[in-house]
Amino acid sequence: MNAAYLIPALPLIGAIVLLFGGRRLREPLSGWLATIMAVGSFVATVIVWVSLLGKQASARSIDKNIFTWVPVNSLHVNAGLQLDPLSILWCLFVTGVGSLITLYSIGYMHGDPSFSRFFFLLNAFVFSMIVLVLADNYLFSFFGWEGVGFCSYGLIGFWFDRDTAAVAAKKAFVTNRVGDYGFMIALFLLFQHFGSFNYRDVLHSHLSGSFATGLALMLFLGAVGKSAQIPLYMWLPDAMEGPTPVSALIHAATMVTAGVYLVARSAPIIHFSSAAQWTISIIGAATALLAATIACNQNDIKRVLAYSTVSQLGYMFLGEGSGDYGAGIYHTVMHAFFKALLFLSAGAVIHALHDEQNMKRMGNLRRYLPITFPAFMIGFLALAAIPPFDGFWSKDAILAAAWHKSPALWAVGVLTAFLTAYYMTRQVVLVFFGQSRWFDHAKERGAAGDHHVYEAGGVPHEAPATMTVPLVILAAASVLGWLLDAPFGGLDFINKWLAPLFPPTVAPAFSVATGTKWLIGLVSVAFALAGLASGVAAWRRAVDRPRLEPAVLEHAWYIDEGVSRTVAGPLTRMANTFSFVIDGRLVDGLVRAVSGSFAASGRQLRRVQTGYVRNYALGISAGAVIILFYVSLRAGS
Amino acid sequence: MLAALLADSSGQALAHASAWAVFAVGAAMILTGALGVVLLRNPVHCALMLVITLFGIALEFIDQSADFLAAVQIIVYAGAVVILFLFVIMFLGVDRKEAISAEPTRFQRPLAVLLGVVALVEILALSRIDHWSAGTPSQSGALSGPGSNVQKLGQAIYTGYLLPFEMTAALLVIAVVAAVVLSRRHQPSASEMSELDQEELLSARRFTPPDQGDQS
Amino acid sequence: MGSDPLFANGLNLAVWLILLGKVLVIFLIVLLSVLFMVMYERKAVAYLGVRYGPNRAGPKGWLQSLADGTKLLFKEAFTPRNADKAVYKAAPYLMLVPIMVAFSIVPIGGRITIAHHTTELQLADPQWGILFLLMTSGLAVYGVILAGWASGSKYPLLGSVRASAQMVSYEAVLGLTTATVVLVTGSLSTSTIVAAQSGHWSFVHWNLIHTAVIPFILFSIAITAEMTRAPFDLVEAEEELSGGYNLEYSSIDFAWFYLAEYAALVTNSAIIVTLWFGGPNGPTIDGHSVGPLWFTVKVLVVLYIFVWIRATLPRFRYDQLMDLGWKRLIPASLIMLMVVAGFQATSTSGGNGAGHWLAQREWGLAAVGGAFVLGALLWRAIDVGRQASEVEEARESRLSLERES
Amino acid sequence: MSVPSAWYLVLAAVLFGLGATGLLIRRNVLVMFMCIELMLNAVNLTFVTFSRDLNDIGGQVNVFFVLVVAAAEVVVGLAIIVAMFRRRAAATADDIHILKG
Repeated sequence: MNAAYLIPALPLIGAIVLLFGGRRLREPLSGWLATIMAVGSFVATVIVWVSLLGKQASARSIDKNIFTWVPVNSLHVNAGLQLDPLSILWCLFVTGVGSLITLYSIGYMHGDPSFSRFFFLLNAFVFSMIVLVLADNYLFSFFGWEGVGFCSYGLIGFWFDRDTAAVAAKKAFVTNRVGDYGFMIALFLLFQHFGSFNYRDVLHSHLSGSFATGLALMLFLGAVGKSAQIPLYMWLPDAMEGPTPVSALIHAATMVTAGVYLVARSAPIIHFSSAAQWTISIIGAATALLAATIACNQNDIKRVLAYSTVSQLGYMFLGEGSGDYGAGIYHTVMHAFFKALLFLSAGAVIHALHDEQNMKRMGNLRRYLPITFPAFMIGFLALAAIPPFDGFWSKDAILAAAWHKSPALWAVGVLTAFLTAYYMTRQVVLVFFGQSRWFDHAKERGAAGDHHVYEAGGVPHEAPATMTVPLVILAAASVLGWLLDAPFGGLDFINKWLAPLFPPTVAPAFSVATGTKWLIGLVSVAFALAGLASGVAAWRRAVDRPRLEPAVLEHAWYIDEGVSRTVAGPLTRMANTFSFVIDGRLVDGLVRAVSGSFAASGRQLRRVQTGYVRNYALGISAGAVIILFYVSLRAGS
Repeated sequence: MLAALLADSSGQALAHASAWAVFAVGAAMILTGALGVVLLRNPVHCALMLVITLFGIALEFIDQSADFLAAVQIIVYAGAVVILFLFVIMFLGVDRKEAISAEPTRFQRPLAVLLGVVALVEILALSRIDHWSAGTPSQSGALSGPGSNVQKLGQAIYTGYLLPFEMTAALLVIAVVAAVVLSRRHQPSASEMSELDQEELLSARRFTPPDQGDQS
Repeated sequence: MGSDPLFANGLNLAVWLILLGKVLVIFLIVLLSVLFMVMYERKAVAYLGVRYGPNRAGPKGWLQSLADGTKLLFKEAFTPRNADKAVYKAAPYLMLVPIMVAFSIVPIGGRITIAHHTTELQLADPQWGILFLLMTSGLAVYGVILAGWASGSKYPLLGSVRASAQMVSYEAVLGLTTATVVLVTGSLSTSTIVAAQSGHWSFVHWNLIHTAVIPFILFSIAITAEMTRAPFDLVEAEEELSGGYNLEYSSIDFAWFYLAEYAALVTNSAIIVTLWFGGPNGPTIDGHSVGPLWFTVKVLVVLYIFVWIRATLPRFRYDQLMDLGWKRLIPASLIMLMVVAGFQATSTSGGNGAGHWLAQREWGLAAVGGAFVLGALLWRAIDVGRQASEVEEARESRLSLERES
Repeated sequence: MSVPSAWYLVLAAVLFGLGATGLLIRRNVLVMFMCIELMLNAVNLTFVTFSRDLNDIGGQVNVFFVLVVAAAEVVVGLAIIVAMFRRRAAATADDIHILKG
């Protein structure tokens, strides 16, 4: 079981080596080093997983203490690992998808001057994510949580010389901070109530309802920040400023699922509070619908995927809030596969078109990208929940749970499914079918950039092997991944695997009648197909359809602007008030008063400083006389 | 009276009287000299008055059996320090009389006198309170006893006070170096000269007859 | 107050009177010896220069100095207008007094008994006697410096600054070489120093031998410079530097300077004898110790050497004087002080103990001193040779330059 | 036998007072220096007196050190005065008041 240590250690070593020796390693080598480290970590995870498989279900939890991190009085926080089904499951797809994306990046980042820095951040990110997941207490987990935030900041702002990238990175960081405050308050509450952060201590005690509600909501606030739920979702679409593998890695497969993980991990706390459960599921459903509507009208290939990610994350929370953690996690894993696939394919498209991201300037690419096109299609079908691809099965499970919770939630879920199919169809049609529009636009954009490639008669080209191999692997996973938890034939591996963590006391079993299940499945398939059909119908011929693209959706319901106006505006005014009135008048006034008094007294006292040595000597002797006087007084008494 | 003094074989009275006499002469010299230093207007006269005070101090030292210190006092102070003062006075030509009447700050002089008097009164009062001396006797070796004053002083300096002694040695060296550095005129070295200067210097050397040029 | 048996019974009037008598005697000795010395020098210099010297006043001219003094006494005592009167008048005394006083520590030898009071033939014998010498030599500077300053004239001022700088410079050498004596005898008291040099084959025990001669040479040079005598007499080098600090003095005031100069010569000779030549020690005659006789003989010899030097050596230039003092004598005396201290620390007491013969002080110091002298001679020889060759080369190069042009 | 130490102490106090007053009154830097020497000597006298009074050689040792320090101080002080004179021909302490605020 000592392979457990290797899981975080290898990416850490990779990160350290790349941090200090990255410049010397140069281009391909540092990428390969990072890949090897990530793959090694994945292999170690697999080994641990296999060894866990060999154990009794109840014994599948191992603690590994690395060192005592915070030995303060009675508080002992360990830097320790907890290897249990949940954390290993997360580790598996984090390291697995992470390895593929690292491999993909070698091709994608080719020629970048900061090649090594990118891989340093990737490895550091994987390490942080592993720590987040494997930690055996909330505090150490928070360490990984913040590490993930930091790496995300570094990766979104990787091209920090672009204004938009820098702003996006800042936005992501700040938004995440808001969520982090929730997490931190949760930590304080934990410490105050339990005096410990260990999952073992915390998750096995009985909590009163209101405390549990507060704690759960605070934890959920952290999850909202990290997983881009309402109201803290705005950073995720902007995060597409980062290199595409980053979008794939962080903003689809791994980092954003940290919130899902946290909620799943905290299930024993959340189940004490039905209010928290309702909050989670409602926010999840609302986010899913809202993001789906916005996704319908985005033109940036990555932004569509970003909003779909937000939407799918909403599904996951809907599942978790409805009490079926297994379904939520199932969807997380499936989503990791197909969303990574979609992003990487989108990256390949962007790569092929030399950094063109606007879908309206694409079209007809299926002829030029023989590997990317089918890969993207598989991802599209999985996301649109067309059976038998991944997305259908997990989404079906969530919808069943939502039906059980409340038909209204289910209705929202189904509507979202329709929209999902619609906007994904729109994307596929715009990108891969229709007329080739990239040529004209390349001319339009003139000599800027390297579009002379087309003028020389060149065509979009397929990506190198390092990029296509991950696509193929992920495509395979997207086709077959659903078998991990198929609802028939005893294949519900994830459910069984996670059963020890979500005993009936925590997540009461519920049953939906088989007939209802069939009905739910058929309805959702019908809606998905309807979305698909309407998408094809609407976008098969036209590129611009103003009536289908209202500005309100293109601007994401003006929420960003609204937030800026309502939050930032008053905040700015308040800051101005503080800056000019309180700081400028009051504080500065006080400071100036103090300094002014010193200056004034100095001006007066300066006369004492005549520059005549004898005057000073006079002062000194006067002091001596006074001291002598005091001494003789004391001696006399 | 003479007869009585002659008859006094033990000589106690005369010894007493001579001790007092030495003290009185010393005190008179000290006070005269000090007043002279403070009041005389010519720096050279002041220096001479300082010498008188120093001799008075040396006398008081001898009166208290601090022979060695008396000698050192004269050698160091009168023989070196004041000579140095005179040297500087003469070198700089500052032996003109000081205009005492011109005073840049108004209350300087009366205040100074007042402070001096008050300090004196306080010191005396303080001494009176403690019956002139307070302290535990003989911390670092007895003053009385067999052996000469010089021997005992040497013993103390080279044993208990060795470190301060060596530090004063270092201090003196530093002071000498500092004095040399401070009072040296800056002479440009060859590297600091302009090429023109060097040319000039070289040509000047060339035309100097060699057997008269370098004689130092 | 030292080991003088006079004070065995404490102080009383008789003791005071005896002390007063001794003071007077010393005073007279110094004054008379000056009278003698002036003539001694004039005659000696004259004979060394194959002349007759003064031969009119008195028998063979021996009263010449008295006559000169009388003449001076009756001249007008002139005071310059710019002079600082009081200091101008006081300066000659400031010069004379320290030198006179210095003689009080010189042990002349033996003791006498007056009215049941036995006393040493020495005015004062303080434990720190040698420091007294340094004291007085330090104070002698005052006379010079103040005489020059108080004259209110430029040349005397320059002369006095020159002289005082010279005296101050050489005082360090004086102190350092005196320290070697103190190191060897282990006492500051002159009587103890003299006593330490006594013994059978007296001159073997002289400090001259004990300190390997070199400190004595250094001391002699230093004290010659201290007295501003030839060849260091550029304080009043009339021929080159237009007089010295006493340029403006005349009459009796000048006489005091003159007196002081020769008194210094006598006193310092006596001190040299005391420090290096065993003072009044010497063979007994008929079983009687005749200290004063030997003392006088030794002083006369030393005095003659001083006169001899004056008659022989040319005057130093001022920068040479300073170079010699600071760059040669002070390092040399420091080295000798350390050498002597080293031998003092390592050798067995008195030099007659067991151990390696080099560790015996006399032989060891003799070896060191000899090496030192030889080294100095060699150095000088090399120096002279190099200078000569340089002069030769320079002349040749000049000749060749002339030939070219 | 000998004079009581009180007399010496009073004498030293008076000398100190004179020196201090002189330091404050005089303007010539050299004379100010001399006044400092007066004060040092007053302290030396008390040292020796206490040394005798307490039968302790330490007082005399201290005087020895004071002498050395005084010598060093004078050397440096006079060098400073000489250096000062190079810049401006003035010896009074009042002429160097350009350091005032």
